[in-house]
Amino acid sequence: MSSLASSLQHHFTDFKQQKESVVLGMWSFLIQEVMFFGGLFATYTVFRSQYSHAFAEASGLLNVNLGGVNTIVLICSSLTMAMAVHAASKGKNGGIAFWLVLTILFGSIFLGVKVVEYKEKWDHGLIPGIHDEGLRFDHETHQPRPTGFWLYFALYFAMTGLHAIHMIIGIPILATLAINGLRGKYGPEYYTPVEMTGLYWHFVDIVWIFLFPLLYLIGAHGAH
Amino acid sequence: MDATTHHEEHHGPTVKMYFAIFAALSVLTVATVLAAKFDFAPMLGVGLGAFVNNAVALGIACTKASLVILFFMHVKYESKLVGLAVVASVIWLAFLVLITMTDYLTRTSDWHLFVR
Amino acid sequence: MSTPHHTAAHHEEENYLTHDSSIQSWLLTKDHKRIALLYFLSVTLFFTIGGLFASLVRIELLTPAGDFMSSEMYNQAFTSHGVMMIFFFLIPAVPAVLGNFLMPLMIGAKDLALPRINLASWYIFIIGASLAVFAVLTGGLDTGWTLYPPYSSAYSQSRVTIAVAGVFIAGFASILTGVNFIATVHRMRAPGLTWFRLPLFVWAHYATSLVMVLGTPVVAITLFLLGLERTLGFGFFDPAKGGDPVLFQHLFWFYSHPAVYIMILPAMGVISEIISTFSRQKLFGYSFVAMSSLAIAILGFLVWGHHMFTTSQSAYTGILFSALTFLVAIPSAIKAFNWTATLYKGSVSWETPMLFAFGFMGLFLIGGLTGLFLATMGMDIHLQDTYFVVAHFHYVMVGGGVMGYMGGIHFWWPKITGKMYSNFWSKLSALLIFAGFNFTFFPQFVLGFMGMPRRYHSYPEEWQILNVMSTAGASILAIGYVLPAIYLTYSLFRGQKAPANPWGATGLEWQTSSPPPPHNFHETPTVTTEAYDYQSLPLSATPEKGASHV
Amino acid sequence: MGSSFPPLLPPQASTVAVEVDALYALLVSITAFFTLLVVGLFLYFGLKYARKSESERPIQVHPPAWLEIAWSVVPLLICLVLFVWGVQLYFKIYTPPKDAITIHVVGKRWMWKVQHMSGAREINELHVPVGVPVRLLITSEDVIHAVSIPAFRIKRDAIPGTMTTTWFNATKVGEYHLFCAEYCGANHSKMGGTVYVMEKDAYQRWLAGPNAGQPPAVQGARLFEEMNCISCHRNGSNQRGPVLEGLYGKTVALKGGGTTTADDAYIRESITNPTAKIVDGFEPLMPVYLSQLSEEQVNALLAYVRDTLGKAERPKDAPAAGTTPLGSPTTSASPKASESKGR
Repeated sequence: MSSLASSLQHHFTDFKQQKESVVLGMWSFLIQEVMFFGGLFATYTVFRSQYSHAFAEASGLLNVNLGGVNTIVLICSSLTMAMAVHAASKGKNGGIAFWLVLTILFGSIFLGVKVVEYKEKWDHGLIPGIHDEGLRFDHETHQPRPTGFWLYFALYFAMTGLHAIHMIIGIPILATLAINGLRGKYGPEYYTPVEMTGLYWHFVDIVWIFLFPLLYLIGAHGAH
Repeated sequence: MDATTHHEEHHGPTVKMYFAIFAALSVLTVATVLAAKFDFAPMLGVGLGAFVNNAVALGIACTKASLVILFFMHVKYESKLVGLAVVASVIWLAFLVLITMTDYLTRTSDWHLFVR
Repeated sequence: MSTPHHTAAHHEEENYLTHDSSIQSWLLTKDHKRIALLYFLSVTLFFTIGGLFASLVRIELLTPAGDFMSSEMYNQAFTSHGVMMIFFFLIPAVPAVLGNFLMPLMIGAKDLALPRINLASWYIFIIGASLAVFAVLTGGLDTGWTLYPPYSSAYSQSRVTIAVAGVFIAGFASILTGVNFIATVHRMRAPGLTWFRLPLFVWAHYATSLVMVLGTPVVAITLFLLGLERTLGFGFFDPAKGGDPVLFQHLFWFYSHPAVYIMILPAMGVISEIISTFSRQKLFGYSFVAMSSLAIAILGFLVWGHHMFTTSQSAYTGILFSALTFLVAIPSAIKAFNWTATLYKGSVSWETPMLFAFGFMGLFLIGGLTGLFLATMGMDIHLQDTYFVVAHFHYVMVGGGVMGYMGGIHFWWPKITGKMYSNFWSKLSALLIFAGFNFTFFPQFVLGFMGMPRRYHSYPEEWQILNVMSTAGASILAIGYVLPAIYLTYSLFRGQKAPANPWGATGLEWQTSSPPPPHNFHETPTVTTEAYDYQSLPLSATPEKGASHV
Repeated sequence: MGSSFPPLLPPQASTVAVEVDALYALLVSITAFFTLLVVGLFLYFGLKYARKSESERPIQVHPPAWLEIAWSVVPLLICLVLFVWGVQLYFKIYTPPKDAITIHVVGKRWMWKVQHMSGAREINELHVPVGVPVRLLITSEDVIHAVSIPAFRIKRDAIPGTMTTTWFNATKVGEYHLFCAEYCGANHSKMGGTVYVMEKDAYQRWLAGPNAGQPPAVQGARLFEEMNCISCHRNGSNQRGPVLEGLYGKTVALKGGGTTTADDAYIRESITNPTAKIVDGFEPLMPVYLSQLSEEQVNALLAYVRDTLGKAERPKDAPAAGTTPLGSPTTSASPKASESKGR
């Protein structure tokens, strides 16, 4: 319990003030994350409105099944994250570790699928900055790609890449929390780090919830 | 202290609820894929059809995001201030996207064509 | 208690400066006061670097021909001046130095809500700044601080990517400061300190934090996209790939216009404190001034397109931006009038900080009012990208922002260091800065209306006289800025000990000793009155005139 | 050029310059008035109520509500006037009259390349007639530049990939500065020269002088043949692109809904970036010529489509696709098929 008492920082009067301060700080940070991705969503909206056909055509080259599976995987990881926070709030340190390991697992599956998808794009020659020709001309028909096709893939890699970076940052934090959980560092009075990381992880999930329809589904009905 | 704990247990999130939210999110994911594969254009015309397709996709995404924010992220149980923070971020994002779009949707290069 | 008694009583007591003097106690400190000093030293360094580049620019412009240095060097000089001054001096100056030091003190807290985040913010700032300085010193940066593509993405031969990475990283330092202030103001206020009892400095910093948190990430992502464009040719701003260079300007100014308010709002907070203290009047229209800070912070986000009236931006959008820009004039006017009215029937003392506040009033008014020229669409076409714009933003950001910063440093110097500085030299410095500033930048308004474009290495001969005036003024300004470095440093060693409350001010920060103890207050204060309650200020709390000065 | 010493106003040499200067005078007066008012009051109060003793505790003044309202509303009203005047002037400066002559200006580091419709060309100089409205169509080959002529009080960015417009009606014969106002690199301050405002007959003589050349519309016609544009854009059995005769200024229905006006910027975009906007009823078949054409050649094609084809009669049997009003039914069959049937 002494480790618990030392987790109250000197400048707070009690745990309640500490928790409320940190929660508000975390939410302020998440607001900046919204605006950070917001710049990308604004760019997306501008070019999608200008080149809607090119975007639909390019989107048709994504693998909707993999994207859909990944969406479910990420929702699973959100659930396990929520369960980890729940376990922490009940003081179940073993539960924290269990659910966090599951979260890490789902997160890793997501990233693994992402690697497979990126590899597909590489094989099809659709990576901006590397495959200029593939983005300008269709391999088979040798017809020029419509304007905006390039920008779609630039946006696809910028958005999913930045999203993946957020997950890659999150996983080691989750691992640290799991170890700390096993060491009994948290209790029902103090589990703020688990809760804050949970907020971050759910936020990353929300970004994907928007990326999936905006990137994968806009060409779905055109292709069928 | 006892009173607060009791209060939280009474109104706080439960395991059952977490799994219910998870189920809802999964169902909505399937729904958005199916809705996207359905083309509204033949039914409603090209312009309106595309609009409906987009509106359905974004509507489902917003619903899913709201579920995550309210329940997984506990905003439903936090102070009003946190709710305000969420709303503010949405408003500011709207400032950025919508005002920028007013430019791209109304650009007109050559005014003299409009002088009568 | 009288002043000598006060200092004697606390003579033995350790303060935040003396309680531990090891190097790691400074570099790993979580004390907001020490972090403020770390920021103070850093921004002073970057101000000096930026100032040196400014003098290169002014020397080059003494003659119409570009004969002092090559045009490439000149372009690097004004770019480095802008990048250093804006991202590494003006944006952190008041919030990260004075705000960091004073926010917990003013609200009766022991520290900011997130002290580790606060220290992290300084390190992030230093990493970003080091990258930018590295870029500036090796190969330079020649894009202008606005970094417009396609020049910055495809044509510039200079170290754009590294400099952009530096600014990107430093942006997160600013975000973390904002996050910290928001959590602190909401959660750390002393008992009884309700929102409408807060000093206006706190209100101003709260509004600034909103801008930092909501705006900075947008420029971060914009610079990230610019980096992708430059290194991998992603094409967002490249018309050959369907992109639009004007989109960069939208995203850039979405932050960089509100960034002006990051520079000016905290300075306005400083001015509110100074004017109230040295008039012994509660600030006139307190709640109007507090709300006007929030109004400026919010409206400031809706006006960015006024930087783009001459681009291909839609005229309709231009109208919207013009209208919203004019609305910002209202809260600014409310502030200026209320500050002036505070002096009415007050007890006005013209100490050094008050002189800086006076300078702020004069310069900020001109800066703000010339903003009306640029908000007026038909007028802006002629003035856009000329020296009129240069003069306007220097009046706002230097005349307003830096004057406020200097005023704040002089106002709280006794609190920060526990030492009083020379009355004579500080007043001389205030006057030199005011005179030198006007001498430097007023001719630039005329040059701008004459049509002289900004960022010009050479210019037609008929404009030489005005440019010579400007450079002459700049040398006076430089003396004005060098003087404080001398007499403030001198005061550290030879200055008289400062009492807890040398100016007879009312804020909580004046109720603790100078310098404050490591945890600010021995007992958490309880607040029972509104801000600026001079009636209940004990007479003995104010020293007799002259007693506290060298 | 301005020789008064020290100069305070650039020469007033266009019709809008007078109006801009009037607005400027109003703005300067407002600035001077409020600066003097506030600074004067600050000093007056500061001296009148200067502290007399350290123990002085002035009576707290409570502001009347009407005062706060007054100093919010008065600036608002002033701003309203400035806003309306500014918008009105903005449209005036950026709306060329219909009878304006057209001059193409292309920015390239670090020069302004000017094409007159008679065929005369010049670099870093601009010769224009006095008393004639002149429309500048501005674009850039590399980075963003800005055409700035202070004596006319006009400025407009030259943006790669886009065409922008401004215009002026010069009122005084003389020589004036031409600048690049948007930072563009090493020789930014050297990018510019002189605007020569000439009497009309002198201008005509200058056009016919050593700078004369083939008119852009004629060059454009040749390019139109050489690049085989004609094979797709001619009304007939091989037609795969929209008919261009009489197109200029018309409303064009686009594939996927929406319309656009066939103005200079649209035609320019259709040449350089043909798949950006596809005319309803056509397929995106046109190759990208961007890398093969200089901006001046694009301008020549544009001049041909605008001035020669644009004024020509639209062929009676040309397909309706492309320029139909919104909402009218369009056939899904390719125009080529329907056309060959019609013949």
